[in-house]
Amino acid sequence: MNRFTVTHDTIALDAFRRGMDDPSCGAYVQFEGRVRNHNEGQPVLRLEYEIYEPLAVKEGERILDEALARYGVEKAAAEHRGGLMGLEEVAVVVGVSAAHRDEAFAACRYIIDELKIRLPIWKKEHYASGEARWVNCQRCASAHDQG
Amino acid sequence: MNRFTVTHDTIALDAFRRGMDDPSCGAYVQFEGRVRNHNEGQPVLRLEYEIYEPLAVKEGERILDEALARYGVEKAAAEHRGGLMGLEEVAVVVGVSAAHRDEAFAACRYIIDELKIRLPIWKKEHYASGEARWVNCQRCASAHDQG
Amino acid sequence: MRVKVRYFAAFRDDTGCSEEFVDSAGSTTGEVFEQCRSRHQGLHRHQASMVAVNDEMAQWDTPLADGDEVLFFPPVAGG
Amino acid sequence: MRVKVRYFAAFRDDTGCSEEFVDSAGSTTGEVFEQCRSRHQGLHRHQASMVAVNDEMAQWDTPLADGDEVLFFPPVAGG
Repeated sequence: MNRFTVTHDTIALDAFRRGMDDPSCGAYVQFEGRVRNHNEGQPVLRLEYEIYEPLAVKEGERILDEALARYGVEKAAAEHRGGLMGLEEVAVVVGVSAAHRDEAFAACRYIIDELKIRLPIWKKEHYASGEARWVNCQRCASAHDQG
Repeated sequence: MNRFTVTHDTIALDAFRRGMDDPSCGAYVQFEGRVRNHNEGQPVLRLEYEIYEPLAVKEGERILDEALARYGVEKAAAEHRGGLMGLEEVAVVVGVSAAHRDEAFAACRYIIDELKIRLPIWKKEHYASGEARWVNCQRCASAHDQG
Repeated sequence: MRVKVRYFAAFRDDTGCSEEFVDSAGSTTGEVFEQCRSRHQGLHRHQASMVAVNDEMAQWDTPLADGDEVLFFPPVAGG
Repeated sequence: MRVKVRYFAAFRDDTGCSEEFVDSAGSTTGEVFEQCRSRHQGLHRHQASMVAVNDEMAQWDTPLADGDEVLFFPPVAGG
């Protein structure tokens, strides 16, 4: 059973959450990354995610395993959408079930932070101006180039 | 429009989340407190929440306002269920929409922590043994009595 | 001074009572609680107990007026 | 040594190419990247660029063997 999945359709949030039920868990935390209508002052019309799936899935599963081991949570899963999507659509969802909320919050945060920096996934923003641009994380953009 | 609500039926999670959509927000964090099948080693069959609604709603709205002001998030809401409920049912849900995930996680965590200690809501656990017991937070139980 | 007192959750079990009227010589929430304790043997004020007056959270030294409604809350569910 | 090189996202735009074969005198991922740079003027190795070999994440000094598939990843979306 894959717990990290890639889809090119609308993420089925209801099915995702049903898969996270666990009778031993008193806490569930879910994070959703959605397409927002602006970035750095520019109006955004839609987003496009390119995903190199074989490695994204492998590394995604690894991150989920790390979260289970590190925080002792019961269940962790994530799904990332690829391709074009419009405003307010969900690009990525992360869910964690745990006995208590401390570890559920911590593990959910860990997973989304690691997914964002370790997975071969690239984001292209399409602006109202008609332009489109690949977007890197700000930390990376501000670092010096090596060559 | 009330953003903190009390219900005595199943919490309508889909409607709750739909109410949190915001085109300016790239991050959504949701916490769900569910009935788990054990507490301190005892098998639990169901939970009962007693809520003093007039004050719970007033104080709940205050906590949501605090979260909006403190973390600068766009939307925050919560719903608490009262009465009897079975295993895996959702007793409380908190949702926060924000431009970025840092403040969405922080605000969601703040809200559930404050709801748990400031709202006039009491929990009774019904055990497999047939017994039932009012449950206090462990911090409170371990503190000395005053009289 | 006559106030209405309401007990919730474990306090209702401890007193066998959900509400009652109290004629009090005391003038604060804490003094009225002590008077209720003398009436109901099982009632104890745990550290995390809370009190409200007329649907607003209050302190244990909040002054009361005739006709006030005083709500005694045992420790909440918390964690 | 002949390896297959694949470019993703901005790297594909920079090179105008999604994959190509490279006959390389070099022996590491970093050396092959330098060779590709000399072929494609627009290609730059930003600090957060990543490299994978045969669908496993690798380093810029990972040794290559004939027939390997080398994947060049520009900085990911992050934040």
